[in-house]
Amino acid sequence: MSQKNLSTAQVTPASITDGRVAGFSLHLSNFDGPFDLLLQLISKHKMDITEVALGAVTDEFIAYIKQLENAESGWDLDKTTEFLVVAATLLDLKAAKLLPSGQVDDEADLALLEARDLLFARLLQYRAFKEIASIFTERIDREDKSFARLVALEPHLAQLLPEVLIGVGAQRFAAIANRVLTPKTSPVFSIDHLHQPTVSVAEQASKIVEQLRRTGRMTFRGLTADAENTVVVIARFLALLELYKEGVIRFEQMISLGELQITWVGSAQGEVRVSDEFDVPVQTIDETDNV
Amino acid sequence: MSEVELHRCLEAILMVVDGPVSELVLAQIIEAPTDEISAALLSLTAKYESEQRGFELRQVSGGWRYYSHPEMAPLVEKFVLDGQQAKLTQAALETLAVIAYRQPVSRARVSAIRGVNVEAVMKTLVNRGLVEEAGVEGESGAILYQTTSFFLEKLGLNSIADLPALAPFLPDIDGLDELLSTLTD
Amino acid sequence: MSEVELHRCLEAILMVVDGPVSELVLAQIIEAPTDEISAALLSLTAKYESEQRGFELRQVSGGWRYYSHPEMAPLVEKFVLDGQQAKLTQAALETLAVIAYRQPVSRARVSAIRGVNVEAVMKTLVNRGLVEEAGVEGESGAILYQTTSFFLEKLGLNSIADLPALAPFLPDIDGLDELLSTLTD
Repeated sequence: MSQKNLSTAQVTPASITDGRVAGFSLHLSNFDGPFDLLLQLISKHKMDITEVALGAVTDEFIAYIKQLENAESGWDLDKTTEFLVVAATLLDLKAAKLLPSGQVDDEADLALLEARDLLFARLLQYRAFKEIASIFTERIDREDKSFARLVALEPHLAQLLPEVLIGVGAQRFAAIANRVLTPKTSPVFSIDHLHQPTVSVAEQASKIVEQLRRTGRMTFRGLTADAENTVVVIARFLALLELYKEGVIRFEQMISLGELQITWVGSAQGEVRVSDEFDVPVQTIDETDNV
Repeated sequence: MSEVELHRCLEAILMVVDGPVSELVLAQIIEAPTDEISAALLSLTAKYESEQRGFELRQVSGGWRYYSHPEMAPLVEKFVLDGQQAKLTQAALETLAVIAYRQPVSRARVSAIRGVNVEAVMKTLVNRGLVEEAGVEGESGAILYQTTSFFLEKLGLNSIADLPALAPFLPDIDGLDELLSTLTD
Repeated sequence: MSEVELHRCLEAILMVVDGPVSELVLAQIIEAPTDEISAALLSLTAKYESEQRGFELRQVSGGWRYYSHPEMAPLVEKFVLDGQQAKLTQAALETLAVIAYRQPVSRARVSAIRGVNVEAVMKTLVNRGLVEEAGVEGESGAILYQTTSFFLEKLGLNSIADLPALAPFLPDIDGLDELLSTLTD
């Protein structure tokens, strides 16, 4: 790993102000993923990617994520995670910048440098391909204006032709048919998410309350042993956080990554309120390609 | 329009259009008087001859078309016989695939499915004995095409029923046909 | 053989083909050294351009063929039933760019580089014939993808080697290559 910094972060008061003001008044064009958003933010400030004013960009990045969370379309888990990874890295870097500058002597600092270098390396690579994509567009536009000579052979020459070679076997022939006969105009929608029924956090919470009242104490593993899929496990975990917020359970974990123990400390009877903030219907914003 | 410009327009159209194009059609597309088009075609033809081009413009069955120059016939015949032309092009293969799986089928429908004009390719496939006419479509009167027994032989199949099934991810035939008919109508 | 004669031979052969013809094949048929053929093709191309012809000669996807001149497109479009295929989206173009430069490449790796899920876009690119499967990755068993010859044609490229170099688009920073290689594997 090279220790040479890929970015020279310089936060100036002016750029912070600009960022905050502009962030909510300007409309960004549609972006496609966290790298795209990050690039657009950087170019909006007319900054070189290798000399990013980290603070301003981080603030705006987070602001956009918040904005999108509140937007009607909502976010799906996949997308949100992608963005969170980038946001978390940016926040780390920003935090490091706010600390008094010193030498890199600590393992955490080293890790931070690596994280920054990785993020910017990925961003640089993405920007390169984005620029290539615009070259592709120009080339395709140019090419669409050229029409190849594609005419049947002059009749007297056609008679001379040696016996034709199809050149492919039956299987390859079928593969060609498949490709040609596949409608090109219909957009491809990913329907994977449709197979998973929505899991209600509130519903899972009431199941957990029932079990804990009966047993008093359970491990997280035990609580999720009958979960049909990962979504249910996640819903139960979120339900536990809600219950913790309500002060009816206690967590214990003896060692890092060890077994998580949950103890019931609430009333033996009566209704436990669980907010439904996780149960807002979410539309996926899968990257669908309108062609 | 100057003669140079007219020549340019004529060259562009005639270079990529399959089959002879009449002076009347050329006049309509270029938006110039027919007699100017006729004159330009004649002067272009004379120019090619004086420049000793390898091709020529000829008026055949009511229209104009590019041909290789007759003096170059030995070379062109050698090229055609060489076997390089024996293999089907990608365009021909794709067209053949559509006909094989949708036969009997009209040229218009194959064009709609492939998204390009298949006139020239269709002629090639008929010339090569892989595809033949198969009557006319009831309403439209369009000529229908089907694959030949020579095609089966070349692909090593006993009958059309032996063609490998299309992959299951294609919409079922009913849905597909419906979709395709919206494209062709 | 004089250049004029060579030009005449090339014109005659290229007038009758319906696909790109390589310099090697042309050299064999005309019985002239390949480098002379290459030089003659280039000078013929330049000549057409200076004479303001309505057509041009271009090297695409491994061979030479005639095309109508791009400036004549509005006129030719009136004749040619073009697919009028929907334009590729930005997402599709970026994905195509990654595949073109990193092929053969798995979907996961393309996703990692673009920072988003590319499943749907990948399907679109395969359906449109721009990308095809190219075996599986040894260890992971992931399907690999590569660009097709149709992709080359669509971009007017002779071969993948003719893609613009990626290097000028990446800043010259020590260790960047090293970093990227650790990322994408």
